[in-house]
Amino acid sequence: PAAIAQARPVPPDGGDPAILTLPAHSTGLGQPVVTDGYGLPSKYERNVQRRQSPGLTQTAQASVSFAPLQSLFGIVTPSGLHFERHHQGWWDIDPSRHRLMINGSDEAIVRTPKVFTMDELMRLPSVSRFHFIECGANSGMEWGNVAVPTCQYTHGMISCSEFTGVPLKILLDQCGVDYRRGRYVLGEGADGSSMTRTLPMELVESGEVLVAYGQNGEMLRPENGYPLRLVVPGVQGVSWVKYLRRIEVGDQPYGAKDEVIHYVDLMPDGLHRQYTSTQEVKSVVTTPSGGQVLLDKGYYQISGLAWSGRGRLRRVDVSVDGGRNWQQARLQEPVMSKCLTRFSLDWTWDGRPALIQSRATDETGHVQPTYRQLRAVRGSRSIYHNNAVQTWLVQESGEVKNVQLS
Amino acid sequence: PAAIAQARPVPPDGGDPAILTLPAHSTGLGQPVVTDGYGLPSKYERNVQRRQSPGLTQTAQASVSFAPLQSLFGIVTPSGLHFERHHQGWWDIDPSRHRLMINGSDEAIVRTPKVFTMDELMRLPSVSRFHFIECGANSGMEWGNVAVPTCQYTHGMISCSEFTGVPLKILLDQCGVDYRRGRYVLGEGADGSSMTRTLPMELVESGEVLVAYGQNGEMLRPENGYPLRLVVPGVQGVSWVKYLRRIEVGDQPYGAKDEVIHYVDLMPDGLHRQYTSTQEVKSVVTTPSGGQVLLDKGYYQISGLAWSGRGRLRRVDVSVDGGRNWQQARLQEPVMSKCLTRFSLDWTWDGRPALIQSRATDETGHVQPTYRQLRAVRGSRSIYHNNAVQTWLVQESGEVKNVQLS
Amino acid sequence: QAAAPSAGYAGIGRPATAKELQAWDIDVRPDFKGLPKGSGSVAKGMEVWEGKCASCHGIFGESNEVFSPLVGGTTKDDVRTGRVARLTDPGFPGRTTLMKVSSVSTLWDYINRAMPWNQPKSLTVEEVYAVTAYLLNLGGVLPDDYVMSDRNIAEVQQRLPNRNGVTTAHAMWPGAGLGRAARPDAAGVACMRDCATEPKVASILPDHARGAHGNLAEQNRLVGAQHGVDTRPAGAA
Amino acid sequence: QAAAPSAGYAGIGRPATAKELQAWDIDVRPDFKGLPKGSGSVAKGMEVWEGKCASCHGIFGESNEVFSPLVGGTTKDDVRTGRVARLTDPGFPGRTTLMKVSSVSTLWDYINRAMPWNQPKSLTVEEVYAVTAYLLNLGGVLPDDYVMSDRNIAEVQQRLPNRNGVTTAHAMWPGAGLGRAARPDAAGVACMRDCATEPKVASILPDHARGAHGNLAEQNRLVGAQHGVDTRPAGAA
Ligand code: HEC
Ligand code: HEC
Ligand SMILES: [Ca+2]
Ligand SMILES: [Ca+2]
Ligand SMILES: [Ca+2]
Ligand SMILES: [Ca+2]
Ligand SMILES: [Ca+2]
Ligand SMILES: [Ca+2]
Ligand SMILES: [Co+2]
Ligand SMILES: [Co+2]
Repeated sequence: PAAIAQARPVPPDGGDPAILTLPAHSTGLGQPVVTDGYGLPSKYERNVQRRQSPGLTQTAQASVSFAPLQSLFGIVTPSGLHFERHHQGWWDIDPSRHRLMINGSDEAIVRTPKVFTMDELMRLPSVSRFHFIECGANSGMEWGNVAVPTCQYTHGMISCSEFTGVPLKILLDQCGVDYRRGRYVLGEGADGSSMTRTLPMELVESGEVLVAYGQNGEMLRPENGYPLRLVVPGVQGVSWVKYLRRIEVGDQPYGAKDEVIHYVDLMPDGLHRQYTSTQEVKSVVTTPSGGQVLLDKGYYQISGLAWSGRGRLRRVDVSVDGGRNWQQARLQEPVMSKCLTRFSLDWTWDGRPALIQSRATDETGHVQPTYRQLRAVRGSRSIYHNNAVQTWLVQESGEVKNVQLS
Repeated sequence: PAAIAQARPVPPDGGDPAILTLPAHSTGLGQPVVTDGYGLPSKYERNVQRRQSPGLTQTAQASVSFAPLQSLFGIVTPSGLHFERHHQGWWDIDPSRHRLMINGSDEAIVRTPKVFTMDELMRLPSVSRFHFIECGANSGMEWGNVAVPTCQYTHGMISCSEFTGVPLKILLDQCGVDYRRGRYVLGEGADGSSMTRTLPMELVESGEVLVAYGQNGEMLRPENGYPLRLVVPGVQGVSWVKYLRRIEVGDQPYGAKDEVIHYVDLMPDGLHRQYTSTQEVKSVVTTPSGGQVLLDKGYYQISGLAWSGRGRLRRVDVSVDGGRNWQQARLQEPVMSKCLTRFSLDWTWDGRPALIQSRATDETGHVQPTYRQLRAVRGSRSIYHNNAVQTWLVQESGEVKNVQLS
Repeated sequence: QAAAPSAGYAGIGRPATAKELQAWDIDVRPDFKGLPKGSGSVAKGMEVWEGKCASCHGIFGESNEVFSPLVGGTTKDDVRTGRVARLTDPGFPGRTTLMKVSSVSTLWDYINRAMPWNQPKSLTVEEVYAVTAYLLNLGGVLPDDYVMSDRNIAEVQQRLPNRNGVTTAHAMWPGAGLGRAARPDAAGVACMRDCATEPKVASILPDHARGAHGNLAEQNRLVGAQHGVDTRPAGAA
Repeated sequence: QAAAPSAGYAGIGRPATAKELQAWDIDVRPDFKGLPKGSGSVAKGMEVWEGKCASCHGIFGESNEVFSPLVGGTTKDDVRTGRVARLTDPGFPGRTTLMKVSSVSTLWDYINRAMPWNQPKSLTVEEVYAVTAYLLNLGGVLPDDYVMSDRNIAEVQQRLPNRNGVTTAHAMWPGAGLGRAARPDAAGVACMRDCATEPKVASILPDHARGAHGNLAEQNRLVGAQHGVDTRPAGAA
């Protein structure tokens, strides 16, 4: 194993030089306040970055970057490390010129189509809620077999933020909607792809769907849809339309490119499932995880993230023997609906190979499947919605490898 | 009032040019993923910065910068905007050379003094919790009368993060502590000031005090104590020792500079209160707030932040007539202990002068005092622990001014 | 019937004008609601394609350079049945756009809003009809002399190779209108002890691919209970 | 008695050595636990002060240039009573360090760990004794010929002007050891209707100070329900 940065063994002169020789920061004067009006992480944290997976896409504007889950704590994803998914590149849009239009698929469905400015939207009643956003294609590279080395690449198309925005229902009510006929809602972006996706009106009526401008206390980041995006808790990221410019209420689903050609799940019988939107119960151990090396035998805190698009987590179990035996993990409060939950379990590594897994159960009682259970139903060509149990092999060397079990 | 960015009145050619003329971002190709491995806010958000209050301190290394509360949403403070308080400047410390020492004030109190590396600390069981940190001097400039124009300066020495770290109790148990005699705990920093502060062992025993390395999912920022700081929920920020290098368990308080010369509260009888540590129940309306101008009459969502160092908030009331009449505000879930809670209230501005206030009550039943109630007990020379009700005057022009009532 | 607009937030937002709606309400649905009147020929489509599309998608729509192939993998028989036979073959490598698309409106709508990729929304209505027709012609769906229009697009729909190849019989639509399954179809078992599992490693990252994502030591922070493993090739400094 | 170290996390952390404890365990408590043996004279202290301190704190410790004055505001009578009389006068403007400090250990400890500000921890033990004595001499607490040491520091404590001027009788210490009040001393009233308040504005930011913090329009974001008010002086562009 790689050397642990430790004060032992004690050098012959009776102490750790990092203690005996006072460092410059203990004997000098540091930097002033507001060195940066907007601060940044330590220079020693430069390894913690979002990254592309080489070869996954042919261009970088219709592509993905993955959040470094192996280096994150708690449940909030720093906005600078939020995963990215663009279809036609990202933009930094002037918010004073951005508009939101609301209309109907015919004149009877929405009585008064309207236009809103950001100033106006930000006057309306807003809420702030913690939710995860996961791309429907997260873990997609792993459907067939092991393809990538770390949890950044296996699971890093997920992030979690405190979002702030106006419940879409409030905006629709402003325009006068026929909720009996208008059971489908189209979101449309302002970027080149002008991304469209259909949502069920039920989700809007629940009050959960937000027209959001805030993320982790500040405005959305440009990469994540500044100045306006949809927040659709529990639903795959592609529906959280960025650079939101228009909402249409209709009496039929819209058959958008990303619900007819992509974000469709190929089943073993050759049929494509369309409108598969919910992100089902899922979890992953992030520490220790693939591509890491344990520094020593002894105590470790196994820790990871769990989530479900159907509500709160009920429990997470962890196995260190590849699923033969399980122990119930601690869930870190607060456990919120359609939000990441951090779990942990004490573990003492005896130096022998171990197979670490986590298995989440949500409040509906849905238990996360193994690869065998998942493939028995869906085959291995779905691309989307892989929520199988992840296995990490801890080798005797301390190195952790991504594996799949038979 | 300043003009609202609006699509109305509709220009003669039948539409808003921001709609009729498609913008470049709707007709072109945007930026690639990982333009920044660590992303930043929009260039249109440059006004949202932490700032110094001119003349407050004579140097910038023993000083303060204030978080821009007027521009923040929800409860999480973006780490780049976290308020700063340095005594001898900030440092970016190499975490692989940082050590934590634990010892006793005599040999009987701690049986085995120990040294830990960051690698070792990060192996131990950690928890992640949302807490506010407020400087004891927050609102200190306003004890006597109105001094500063915006809530950034009146209340901006507060921030709220998800902190991750090891409960200090776990570390003490590793060393063997005489908890009967050892009722006081010293925290000591590694910076030039080597800041020291005494904590009561009761807080450590509660499990709440953390030796923290994580903040909002990533490592602490250098300005906030990277790589290690104390997290002491409910207690003023000066006790959350940054760049933490040492913990000592003792049988007496330590009489540190910042508990004997500063962070002491002068009472009307000329006595200084020492060891005033708890941040009592407090709140502030952040929107609308001082230095802003309302764009129009009509609906607004009054919104603000409330907190208490004694636990959860029970309720927040809002007045728009200077405290004659109050309405109960909505509290945004989750309402967590020793954490910011966002509250909101619907309000329709009729264009006449209004006096907006908020008044928080915590789970112990402690009600936030008015200036009159606070000064009746503490006078106006305490400097620290001003938790009085804040009043904003909305003038007919729409401009919001900081005022104090008689 | 549509409710009256709520007056709760009077003065916030204003009615959209007809011109504004025309500028932005561009979506086209599977029932062709939203489709502008017009037409375009395969011949004209070839012109558009070769001028504005082929550089990225290849002269026959088969390029994998900037995106996966649009055309290929469908047969005359698929056009007849509306099911792409190759989708049942787990051995078939990629999936082209034409193998998946089940509604022709989707092609029309998407090309109209998003293509050419670097100049979206620059095509005329005729060009969109024409180039959509040409794409389908490249895929063997439409004959060389076809002129596609708002009047015959429903017929074109009836030729799409995968028009019958889709389903919403699943539990993942969070509304009542689509999706007919009540419960998730793939679920684990909450066993805790001696579970019926053979923990045999069936797939492991091959050694040669261990470094395909760069040096993992540089993808973990410098301190922590675990460090990143050094995956530089042997001999690298 | 100290519990045995818990063995739960064996191998994580190791015993500190005597040398390490000596290097870092530098705190000095009010009961002088931690105070190194040694001494220093007022005369020597003047040398240290003028060489290493006066540039920031002023030749008499009264400068307000980089920090508030250390010396001033105390009287011979205060030295006798241990209460700084001027602290009861609401009209007295600033408060110097010597007006507040109640334990001499605090001065010793802080100068030892943190001063000179730009070279903390550079003083010898003798220098710390000496310059502490000199500061107290400047404040009229110690005579010119005093030699302060670990043996007489308890006497020095008994001369501190504000040694009796402090209390922990409040409810803001979150432990049992200090602070004797059970309930917060300042609290509001949960009145909801027609509360006994005269909402009269007693203090408002004066017009000339409205722009003292810069242009507030630039301290709010560009969009929102409220914008920042333009506080540039009239006539500014
Ligand atoms: C500069 C490169 C470029 C040009 C020119 C271009 N395309 Fe594309 N096209 C792309 C990329 C990249 C995508 C995938 C976008 C995404 O992932 O969202 C795409 C997607 C498509 C799709 C959807 C395919 C699918 O399976 O999602 C169609 C259809 C299409 N293009 C047709 C056209 C037509 C017709 C033209 C010309 C009028 C054209 N393209 C010009 C790069 C280009
Ligand atoms: C380069 C400037 C500088 C020099 C040189 C300097 N000081 Fe200071 N001193 C400061 C500043 C600034 C503070 C306030 C630090 C803070 O706010 O935490 C301070 C604080 C103090 C305090 C605490 C006062 C209080 O009320 O908190 C004492 C005592 C003190 N200095 C003594 C000394 C002595 C003795 C020396 C020389 C041996 C010295 N200083 C040299 C700048 C200086
Ligand atoms: Ca439409
Ligand atoms: Ca996505
Ligand atoms: Ca000590
Ligand atoms: Ca502070
Ligand atoms: Ca290292
Ligand atoms: Ca503007
Ligand atoms: Co290390
Ligand atoms: Co505006």
